[in-house]
Amino acid sequence: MSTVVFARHAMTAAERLRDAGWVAFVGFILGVPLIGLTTVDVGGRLAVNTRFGLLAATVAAVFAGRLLLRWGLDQARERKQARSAAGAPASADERAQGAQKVVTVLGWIALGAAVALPIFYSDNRYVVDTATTVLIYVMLGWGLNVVVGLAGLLDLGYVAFYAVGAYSYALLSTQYGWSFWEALPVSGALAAGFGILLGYPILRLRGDYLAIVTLGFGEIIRVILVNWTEFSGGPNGISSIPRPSFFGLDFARSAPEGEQTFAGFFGLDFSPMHRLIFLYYLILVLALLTHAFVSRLRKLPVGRAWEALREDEIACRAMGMNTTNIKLSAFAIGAMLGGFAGVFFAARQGFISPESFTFAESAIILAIVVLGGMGSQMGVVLAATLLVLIPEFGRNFAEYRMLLFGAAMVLIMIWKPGGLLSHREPTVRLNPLGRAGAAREAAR
Amino acid sequence: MKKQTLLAAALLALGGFSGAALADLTVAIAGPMTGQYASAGDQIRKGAEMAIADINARGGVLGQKLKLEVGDDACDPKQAVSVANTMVNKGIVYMHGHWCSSSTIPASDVYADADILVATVSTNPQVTERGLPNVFRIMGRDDQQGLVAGGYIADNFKDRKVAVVDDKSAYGKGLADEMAKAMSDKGLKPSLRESITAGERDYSSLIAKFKQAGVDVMAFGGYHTEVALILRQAQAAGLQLTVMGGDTMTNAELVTAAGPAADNVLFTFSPDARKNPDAAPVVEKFRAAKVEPEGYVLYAYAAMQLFEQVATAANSTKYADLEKAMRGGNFKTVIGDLAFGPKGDLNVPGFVVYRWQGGQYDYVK
Amino acid sequence: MAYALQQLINGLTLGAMYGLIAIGYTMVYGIIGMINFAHGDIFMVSAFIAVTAFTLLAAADVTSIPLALSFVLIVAIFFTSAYGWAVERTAYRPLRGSTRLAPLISAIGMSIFLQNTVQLTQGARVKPIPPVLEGGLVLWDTPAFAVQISWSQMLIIVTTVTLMVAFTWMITQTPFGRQQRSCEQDRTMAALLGVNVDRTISLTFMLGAALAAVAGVMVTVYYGVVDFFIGFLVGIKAFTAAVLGGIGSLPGAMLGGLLIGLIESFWAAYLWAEYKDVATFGILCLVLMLRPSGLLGRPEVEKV
Amino acid sequence: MNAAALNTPATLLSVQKLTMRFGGLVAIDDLSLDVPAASITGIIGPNGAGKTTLFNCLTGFYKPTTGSLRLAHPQHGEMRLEALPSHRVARDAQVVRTFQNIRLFPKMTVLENLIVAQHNVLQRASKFSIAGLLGLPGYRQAEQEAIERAATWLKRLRLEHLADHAAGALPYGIQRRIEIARALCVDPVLLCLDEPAAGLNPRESAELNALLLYLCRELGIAILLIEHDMSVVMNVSDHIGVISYGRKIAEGTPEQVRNDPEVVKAYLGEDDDEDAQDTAVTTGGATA
Amino acid sequence: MMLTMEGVHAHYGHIHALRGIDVEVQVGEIVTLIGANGAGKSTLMMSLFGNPRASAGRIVFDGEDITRVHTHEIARRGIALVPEGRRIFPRMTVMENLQMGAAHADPANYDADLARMFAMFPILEQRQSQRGGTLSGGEQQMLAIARALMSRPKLLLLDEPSLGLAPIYIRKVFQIVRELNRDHGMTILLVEQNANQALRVAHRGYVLQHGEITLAGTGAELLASPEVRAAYLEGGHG
Repeated sequence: MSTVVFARHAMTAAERLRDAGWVAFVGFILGVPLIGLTTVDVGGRLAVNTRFGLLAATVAAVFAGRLLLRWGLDQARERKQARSAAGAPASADERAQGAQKVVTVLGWIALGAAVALPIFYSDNRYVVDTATTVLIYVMLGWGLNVVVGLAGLLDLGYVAFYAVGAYSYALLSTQYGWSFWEALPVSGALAAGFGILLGYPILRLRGDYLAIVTLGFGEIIRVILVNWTEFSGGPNGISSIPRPSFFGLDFARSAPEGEQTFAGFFGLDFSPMHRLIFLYYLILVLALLTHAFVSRLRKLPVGRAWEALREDEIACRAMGMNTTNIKLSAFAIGAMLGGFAGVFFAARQGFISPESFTFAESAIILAIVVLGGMGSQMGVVLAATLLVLIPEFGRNFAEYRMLLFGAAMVLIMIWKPGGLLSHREPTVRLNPLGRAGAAREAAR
Repeated sequence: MKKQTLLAAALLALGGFSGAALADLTVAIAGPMTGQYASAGDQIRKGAEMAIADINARGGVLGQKLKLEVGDDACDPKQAVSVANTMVNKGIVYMHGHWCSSSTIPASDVYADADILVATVSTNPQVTERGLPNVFRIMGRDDQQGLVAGGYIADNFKDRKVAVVDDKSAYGKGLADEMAKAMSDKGLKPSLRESITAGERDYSSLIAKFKQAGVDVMAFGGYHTEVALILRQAQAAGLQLTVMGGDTMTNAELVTAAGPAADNVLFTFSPDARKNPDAAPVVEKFRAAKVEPEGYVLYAYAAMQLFEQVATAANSTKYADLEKAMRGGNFKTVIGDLAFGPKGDLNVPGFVVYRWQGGQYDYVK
Repeated sequence: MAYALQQLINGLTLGAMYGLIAIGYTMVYGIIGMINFAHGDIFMVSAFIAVTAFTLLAAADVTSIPLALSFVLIVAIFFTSAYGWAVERTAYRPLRGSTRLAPLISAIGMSIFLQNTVQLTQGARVKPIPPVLEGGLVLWDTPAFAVQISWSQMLIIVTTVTLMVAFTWMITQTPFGRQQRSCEQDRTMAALLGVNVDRTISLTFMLGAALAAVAGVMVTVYYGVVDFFIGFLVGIKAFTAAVLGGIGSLPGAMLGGLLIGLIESFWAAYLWAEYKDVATFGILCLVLMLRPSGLLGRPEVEKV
Repeated sequence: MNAAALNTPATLLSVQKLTMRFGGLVAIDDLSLDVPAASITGIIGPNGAGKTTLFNCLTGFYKPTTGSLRLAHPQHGEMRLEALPSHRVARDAQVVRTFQNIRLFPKMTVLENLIVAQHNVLQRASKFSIAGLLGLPGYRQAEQEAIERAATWLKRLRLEHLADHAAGALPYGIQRRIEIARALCVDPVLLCLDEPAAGLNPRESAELNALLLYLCRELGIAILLIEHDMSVVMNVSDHIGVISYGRKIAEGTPEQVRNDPEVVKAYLGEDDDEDAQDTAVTTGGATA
Repeated sequence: MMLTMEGVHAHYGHIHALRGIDVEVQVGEIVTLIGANGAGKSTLMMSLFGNPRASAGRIVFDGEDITRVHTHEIARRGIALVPEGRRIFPRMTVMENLQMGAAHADPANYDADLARMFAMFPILEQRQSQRGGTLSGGEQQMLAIARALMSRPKLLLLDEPSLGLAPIYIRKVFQIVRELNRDHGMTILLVEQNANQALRVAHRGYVLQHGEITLAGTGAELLASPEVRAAYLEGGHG
């Protein structure tokens, strides 16, 4: 019995060239109408301009790029094979243990970095502000993770709840003078209410039918916000939304009569950074609370029920679970977290308009959940960081910014189809991790 | 372990943005360089780049060369705030932007915090109504514009039926509402009040509605793309439609897209900078560089001129001095003389009614 | 009455347009079971190709309309199919067999990518062409209102119906259609029966793109103006149409498209135009509540 | 459960004149059947005879066109199953089923599968998740009990060592056992098993027999069993109903059914030349 | 020699499912493969089609190495599979399912083959315009076999054909297997849980355990083997 181990044979030089040539040819075909030809306006009419030089350069770049890519991929595969040949592949348990450890370590590092960030960048608006944006998306991602990642209900209109939260706070504060802290729970509850409102009619729908209705719901909310001017300010949005205060202390240069400012109270020189850093820590605390809340829920009956629902709805019913309630609770809790994020968003921006709540926003949040690895809390953090930072890095590439963003989304998905962190940690174990291996051996 | 390095790299890179280059004097523009309204962003950039080149050729401002930063907000309020923060970090002293009112409003809060002077072309009243000391508008406001446009309609189309249409954008709806109000004040009630969705293609339904109601004048708040489509489709349906629009109609794409039907477009805009004799050399220069100085090109140019003159007048680039100089002065730019009122709006926002004619626009006689 | 008739014609044209794109959507959905969010952008690419082709023809002084139209159609179909093929090859094929959501996200990424590619290479400005098909028929001339149907409206309706019939025939009656359906129902089994699954999927994408190309040419002819942003909104509407009609069903996509066109048209004509999207989605919700798998979709018997 | 076993009425479930139509197709046609308490009732019949449809009607997944399904619940008295939605059939009437094509929660571990099955008990203990979120002792104790209960069943079915493995990755035969364990965690009065022996080899089938007998004889759980494997049905059933084309064609003890000519014709098949005696071995022969 | 597997290894995800399989099938033989759940029987069948692809070893079919050939190409060379769970295309009619089977056969044979199938399985003729998904399990099994035969395969693979079937259908299935081999000279590789009957129809058999062949022999030898009897033929005493 001979064991011949096949290594997928490395390509010969000729094969590589042929492969790259083929790809370059495809690039050429695709390039002709968009790169090789372009229409320009000459005095009110169009004329066709040719850019064959550019096309040739592009095709050459594609050719070279493909050669390089193939070579790189082959190298990577070889190294991987060498590694797996060297050591016996780890067992599922060991892998799970390893992955879990990495996630835990990663989590603590991320937390440390998050807490320390404003200390190191106390004079850098941009960093603190971008980090705040990341955290908003982390929160949104965690909220949507409940609906999509845990309960498996594809929601393309999540932005609606974000909008409900933001508008609730904006209206409550500008019209009725509510403070941030008063409005927060009410807005969250309102968003949850909308979640249930959306959840009811679509209980029977599955998969993509559910997706399109949620997408429609998001659009309906947006269209209403745009058109109902008396209520929402229409396309003008709502401006001059009050910022949250630090236990009643405003972050202003000077306080109105009889009140104190934050800087004044603590005897600091006024700096606009105080508010920014305060906002940052505020969202950090909100996010951590969300994290604690969602991770705890996941280990409770309701959380397990969500996951069971994702896995098999019919089996859930056969186990006596009321799937209606489970779905609605997922929608409500996801919506509530989205609503909280919305409140914070409105408080940070000081201005909201329907343009912030488009379908594109829903798509990004969904991308965060999926790229992160469905159901993975740390994955959401990672993906949110990436998806916020890539366009920001892209600012160095001016008009290529969004192009790179789109390409990155495709590439990450192809690289990690299951998401960045796809490991699922059980909510409960009978045999604690270290002993599992031994138990299995014993069973053999 | 790979993931940790990734995170570390991300944090480091974030830090990388913090280093502000202070060698030159940095000024900035911001607007939609990508996305649906990218063509406006393009105009702003071309105008500003030319202005910076000219100013630097003259020796810069107060002996310092100007350096231009370009921010892309894609007309998304959230990105606008992010751009604003980037700009603050880059140590800019002056901002021309943003373009969309919904971006300018939240971004100007950031600039106010960081003591940066802003000169914008956003026309929504809220831009200056919020009482921020650092925001100046070098263009008229929707309400002023609407007043002129609506007044013109009421005066000239008294016995015709008029529809007021907007595209649901902050700009478009604001303008359309003001036009409707001005018309009503002068005794001409709009026969129809409609909204369309920007980005759609089919307006045949709207046009049939016009025909049914006997409307042949449309007061429009929105962008030129939609007007071009509406005109084309109206013509195909045999409806001769006269359109009254706002400053966005200055875009020559209107003519390219609508063809001869564009001759039915009236719009309000500031007095044509290109007709300003002082601007003639600049206009020539743009045309020589194959850039038609339409729309916001000259505004961006003027915004940079404005900064040059303000800084010279203040003899300082400190915010407080700049703001003071801005409020006190009267500045000569390619778009005319600029002086600002207490809110930061132009004292003489003078809107004029234009008409497109054979691919050019000119004052209505 | 005349007004209603005119609105009916307008609605039908608009609906036919949605339907045409929705057919492509639904076909691609059928075979890989995923929403191809980039479909709208493929359509947009084809519209740009059409503009370039028309401009070239104008420069070459071609005046025969049938000749010009067929040339543009062929060019657009060729290049757009190539785009369809490339999109499938790069963004979807590597994700075959992974979770259902992964290709959805890469499709969204692809959509952003295509939009920005076109913006960068062709510019952000709108691209117009001079009217190609002018004039039409006056169907009913009342004193107040003349009901018209233009040649291009007729062209759109006729093309859509023809393509719908042709593609339905292809899918239900031909060996290729069978192979396609077999890939949709059980990819592994299809391969075990000798069907080249990859090739079938690629071909389906190309056919979907070809349909989008026809739609792109029609839009260019009818509206005369194209910009890089047109794919998004139309894509969403077409997707809605496909779901309303029952995803996977070609006649359903057509029906859904027509319904949405008519709803939009009549809602805007008699009620509040600004809320017509609310109406569209509201009716979609209503229909799905009553028929959870769309109007002509196969009812999903709960398999227990 | 033992208390329940003492004073159970003779008939636990009474199916009367049950008819189920799908459009024009009649899946079940005027079927009447009694399931005695604390016994094993087998249901056999050709493929497509309507056996699974009967289960679906019984467990609330289908609403029967006509007919009644009365359950004499030991605690709650008579319940009409045809009026209950599926989750209430399991939760309130405690009629629990397994599926022909295994329906586990594949990405969850075996233990989690068994704990999810105790959802209603735990959910009540968690007081709308609030007690759970706060980690109150009442909830913690309930959770501990749930884990112990799951562990007991796992031990009984010799699955303990697999408790923390994702259920979907385990071999078919083991998944079948997990599904039964999961159903048992719902605390059934009547357990409906849909082809539990499909895909099991003779040794595994024999283990299944032992388990079914234990559940019924020791714990007093009534079992309704759909099965094609004669070595299971004939060995454990107290009573067998034969269905063909939606109608009951025979009923009785295994012996009676096996020798019923109509059953032989429609289901068991005539012994033909080559494997006459072999079939006897595989079907009923192993009784000894 | 119809089929030779030499030292075939295959992985299914992270599971090392086949560990050096050596199997031979001669022309005109019925070979049976028995084994417990999860022993790798179905994986072995699918690995013949390159799904999963063998990570080591060689598969030779009809004199040609097919280890690296595409799945659909292998099917076209003359191996047909009746898969576990039957995998009828549920939304195609019976007729269309049969046409799918004949997709790559010579169209000239189509009518004759169809007639042959209808003669062998009269029920399919009655149900020809019904959708596959609406058939009963037994009927589906008949359809799956007919579909496989429509391509006129040189080698027929049957994966658990008796699974979930009523005894009457199980008889029918084994009867067909026997007939196909005896009357048409069809070479058949059969995987079965129902070891007793499977070994009885087989010329030769293999026992698969944990991805390895642990026993081989003629059907009668294996039936008589105490190991096989203990593990696969007799239930424990419960």
